[in-house]
Amino acid sequence: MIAAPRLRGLLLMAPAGAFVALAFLLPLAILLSGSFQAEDGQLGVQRYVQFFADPLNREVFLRTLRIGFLVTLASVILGYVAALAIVDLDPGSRGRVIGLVTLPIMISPVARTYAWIVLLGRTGLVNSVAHEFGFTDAPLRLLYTEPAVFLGLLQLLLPLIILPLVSALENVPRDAVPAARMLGAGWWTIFVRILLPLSREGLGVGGVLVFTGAITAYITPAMLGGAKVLMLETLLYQRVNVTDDIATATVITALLVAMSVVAKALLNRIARGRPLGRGRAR
Amino acid sequence: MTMRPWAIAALVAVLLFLLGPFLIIVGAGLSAGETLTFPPEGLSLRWVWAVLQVDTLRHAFAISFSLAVLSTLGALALGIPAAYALERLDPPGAGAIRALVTAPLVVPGIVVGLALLRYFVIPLGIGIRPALLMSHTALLVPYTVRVVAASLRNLRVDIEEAAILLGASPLTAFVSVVMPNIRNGIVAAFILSFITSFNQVPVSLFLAGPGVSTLPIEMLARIDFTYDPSIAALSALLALLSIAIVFVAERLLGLSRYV
Amino acid sequence: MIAKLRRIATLVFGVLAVAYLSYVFFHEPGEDAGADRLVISVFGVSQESFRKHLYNPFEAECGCKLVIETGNSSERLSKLAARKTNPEVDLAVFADFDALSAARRGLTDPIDVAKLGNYDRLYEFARDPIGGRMAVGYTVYAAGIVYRTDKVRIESWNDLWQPVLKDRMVLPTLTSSGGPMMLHMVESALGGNDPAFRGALAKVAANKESVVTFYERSAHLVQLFQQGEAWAAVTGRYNLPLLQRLDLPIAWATPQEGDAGGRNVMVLIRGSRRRALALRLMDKWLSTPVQTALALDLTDSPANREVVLPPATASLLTYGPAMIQRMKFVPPAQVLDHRAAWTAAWNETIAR
Amino acid sequence: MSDAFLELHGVTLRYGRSIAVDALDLSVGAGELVALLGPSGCGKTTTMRAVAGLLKPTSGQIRIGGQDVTRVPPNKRDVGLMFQSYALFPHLSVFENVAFGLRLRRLGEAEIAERAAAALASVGLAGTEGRLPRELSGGQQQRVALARALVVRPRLLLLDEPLSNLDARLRLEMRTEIARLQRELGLPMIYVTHDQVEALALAHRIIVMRGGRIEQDGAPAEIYERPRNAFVARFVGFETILPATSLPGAPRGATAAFGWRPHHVQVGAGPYEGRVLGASYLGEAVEYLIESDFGPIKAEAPADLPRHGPGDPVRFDLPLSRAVALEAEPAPGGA
Repeated sequence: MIAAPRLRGLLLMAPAGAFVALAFLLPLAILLSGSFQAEDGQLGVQRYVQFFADPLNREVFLRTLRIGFLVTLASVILGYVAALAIVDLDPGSRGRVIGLVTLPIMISPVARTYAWIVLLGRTGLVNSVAHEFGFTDAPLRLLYTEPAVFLGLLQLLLPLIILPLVSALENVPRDAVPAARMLGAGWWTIFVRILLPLSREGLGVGGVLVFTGAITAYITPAMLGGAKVLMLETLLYQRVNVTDDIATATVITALLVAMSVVAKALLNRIARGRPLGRGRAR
Repeated sequence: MTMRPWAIAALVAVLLFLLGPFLIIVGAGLSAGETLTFPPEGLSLRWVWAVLQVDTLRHAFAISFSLAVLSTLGALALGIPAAYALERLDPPGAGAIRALVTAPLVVPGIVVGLALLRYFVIPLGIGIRPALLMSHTALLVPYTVRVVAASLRNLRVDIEEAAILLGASPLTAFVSVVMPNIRNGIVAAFILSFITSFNQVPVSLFLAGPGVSTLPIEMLARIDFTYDPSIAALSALLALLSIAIVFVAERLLGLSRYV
Repeated sequence: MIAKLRRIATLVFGVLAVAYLSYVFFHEPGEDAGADRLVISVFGVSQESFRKHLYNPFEAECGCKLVIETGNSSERLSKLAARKTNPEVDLAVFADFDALSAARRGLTDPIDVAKLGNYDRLYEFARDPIGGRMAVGYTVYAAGIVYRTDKVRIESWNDLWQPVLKDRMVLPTLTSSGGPMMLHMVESALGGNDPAFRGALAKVAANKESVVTFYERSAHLVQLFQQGEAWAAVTGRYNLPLLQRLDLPIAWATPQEGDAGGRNVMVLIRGSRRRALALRLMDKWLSTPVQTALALDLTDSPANREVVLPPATASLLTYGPAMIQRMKFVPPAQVLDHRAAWTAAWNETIAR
Repeated sequence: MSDAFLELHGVTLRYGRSIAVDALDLSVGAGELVALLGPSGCGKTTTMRAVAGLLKPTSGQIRIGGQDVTRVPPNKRDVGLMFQSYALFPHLSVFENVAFGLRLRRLGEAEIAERAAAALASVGLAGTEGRLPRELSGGQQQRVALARALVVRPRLLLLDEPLSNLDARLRLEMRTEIARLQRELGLPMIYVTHDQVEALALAHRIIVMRGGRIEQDGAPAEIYERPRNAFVARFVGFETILPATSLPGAPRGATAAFGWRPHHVQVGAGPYEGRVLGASYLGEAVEYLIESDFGPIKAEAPADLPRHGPGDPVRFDLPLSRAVALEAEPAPGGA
């Protein structure tokens, strides 16, 4: 008898579930399962062995991990700096600043990345300014380098961690910081002992978004990295659409999905961390 | 407050980093010169005007815009009931379905496009337009489920029960009591989905075809063979459009609360 | 009452808006007029020029509607292969070796050249570029070196490796159509003629640190010059007009070893239901007036021998028997047969 | 029992393995106000929600007005419920909140206006029709909720801890109000609360629940004066409860324990000796916690008697004449 609403629930969920399963999960599963099937039809990890045997693939894989990690690290640091400053504002300007942080999310990534091409070119603004102030003798090559991809991704993804951090820090009890100050804690202690643990959930959520965003981004590495700074996504596109190599593509797919899932699990663990998350088991 | 001055400075720096490129795009798009540079060589609207004259871009805009609206509506139609079921009715297998409908968020767009093309669109002989619509819808369902579920979570359950005890059927209770109170969530889901679809590149990259191309893809293609400020002008226009949508929605929501 | 009316009005407006947007989205251009549609897949460059000199006149003549897909050659090939069973495209253009690949995969049909009135006006290289009458060339280009005359001098393919070009040189990536042509010329400049390009690949690998980037799309290059990233680059001559608009002292090198030759060709897609129309467009494209007009716009160098160009235009294009004689075409079969080996070597030693 | 308006027969609600309500039999007569009293988790709210139809019993039967409604969905039961949180519709004005149920009954606009206005007037809120719920005070919201529940003329009204979100003064006021309306309308009501004072003051009958079962069912005075067992006794203020076996000279038999209210315990003289653990001054009286051989004793003595401080030895008496005799408690049901 109790099952009646649950059954209704199942019915309401069925269309979305079925649609996503059919138009998303099933094709993906077929693609992924292909990565475990060698050319002769045998099951196994042969394709992975072949993939990692290629030094270019190894390098692209490591680069993707590296850039993903660095972008996440940088956005955590900048994210905390920005979020702490934002929650410190009065409510009115806080709303406006949050609006400004949200704004870039709304703007086409193509447009935003295009701006970096203008900025980072040898005659671009960065180089002109650097030269003007005498930091550099000759213009530096910034475009089509890893730092360019890093900058582009950081700018693209930073809002995704600022917003959850702000809402996490807003929920820190109002008296926690003054209370700690009264007990003689310095800013660093307050941050590490109070703010960090209390905002852990926001950190986890934002961290996942940034990391998966960084390793699965296509436009930014395509436009700012080019063929010399390939990441897994651009490599995959190249393999499929330029060399028509589905075998490699399936392996890259599996790697990307696995990396996303592992990152999510890891960061969720960080987020649940210690006492805080417990109460929210549901 | 010893921390204040440097905190503000840091915040300004972060905002500059986030928004600077946008300003540069606007600046470069308003350039009067022949080539893409910043600072611009004099200001004019000539490239804005020029880019509006390009047929392929206009057509791509129409496709992108209608695709975004239709797929968003589709995702809402699928996502709102699912979100409601997940939040309120504790259906069997809720965890699995929650994972299922949010899965598209974790999987890279390129992969989605490839998988859909190879193992869905081609085997089933689906045309380019329905394929684009279906893939965008599948991609947006998680956004709508997440956002709507979040706003349902913030809405008391008992007002629904109150409506039911006053004689409303579950459907009437949903339409007359739940919907009006999660309207902000639904509008947020709409805007988020619309913008996600409108800016979507990797999935569409595989699925677009002759006569059907989306605006960002056309832009990417055009960047490959133009170096004048027209794409910057277009980017600036699109950015302004996005801002306008958000702003208007905000305004309407804000106003309608008092009507 | 007013609230109810407003609700109804909103609903009606909403339904109409959705209906209109569905129409916009699902509507095929030209469908309602009952006109025939011809789907062609071409390069994205200079579409405005094609629209003016080819598409518009053709649509007026045939009373049909052209649907144009743009993209680069290899992407087009992958897409056509993916949609092999249910092709959307009737006529496509390719770099010659991609056309051969398409033919080998059974994506194309032979062309009945008897139906092409302009066929006899074509240069030899364009008549049967990949064999089996599977393609017809419509344009040609030299692949050579452009350089900043204020920064370097280039008289040989070997001049690419001079130290002054460190961090200033841009090369095509192997997967672009320019890649094999570049390797071909580097190989022959080194005095070798290994079809696997081992010498050339080693040479590029040894100098890879000097390379700004291996570009994939030709227009990318213009940006690189404009922003001062590039002082010299290997590219097709079709980029020369764009580059010369940059207000920079850029010149086309005349290396002693000559230039590589590249050609773009048209193919008929197998399974197309509009064969006659496709042949008509093909013939129109090859006609002297269209070829001349496209050449005068600096869009494509002519494959039609009867095109006559003023010297100012000719100097920017790949034009005339003398220039065409200088060029060395890489046999398309060689590209296909050795590409896997090139790619392996490239990935191992250069792309990293 | 035959004139019972609401009857529950063997109603059981299970969540997985735990039992929230265990084979409950209960009846409410026409015009009767019954309080379900118990600590949180005792099953009182679950019982009420089952009556409303918001929860379906795992087994058992619910009858309202002689009709079996066990399978009738909540929107067809014609049962009103006033929620602890009021559950007003935040997007609707006060008037529309009250008119909500009337509109669903497809009444004419004029009748809706008239009845809603009357309902609002009857709870003293005439003139607030155009306001939104959030613009009202807690007490006003409470009254709107009451008006909304009553305006559709339900056959039965359920009240879920209706006063728990109000301050002390408003609580008293609302209690009087609810009692008045109940009297005037003759409407059967079930009043769920954990506050014995509320239950005693309002109800015609109190049902004390624990662990999904009924501990005692009786008139307020009966519950207050003659609790059946230690659980009920503690609930109504017998704070010292000692097993019969530990008291010298106590009668045996059915009595398992004796209970005293604090002021029934004599402090300062008597046969027993203990030590004061704590003393709190309450104004007119002083409350002592005394450590003794029987266990802890709660006592209250008038403030004008000599006081004892913590640590002092003290004599006391537990007069059997004032004690209430308690039956053995059943083993806690369910979990």
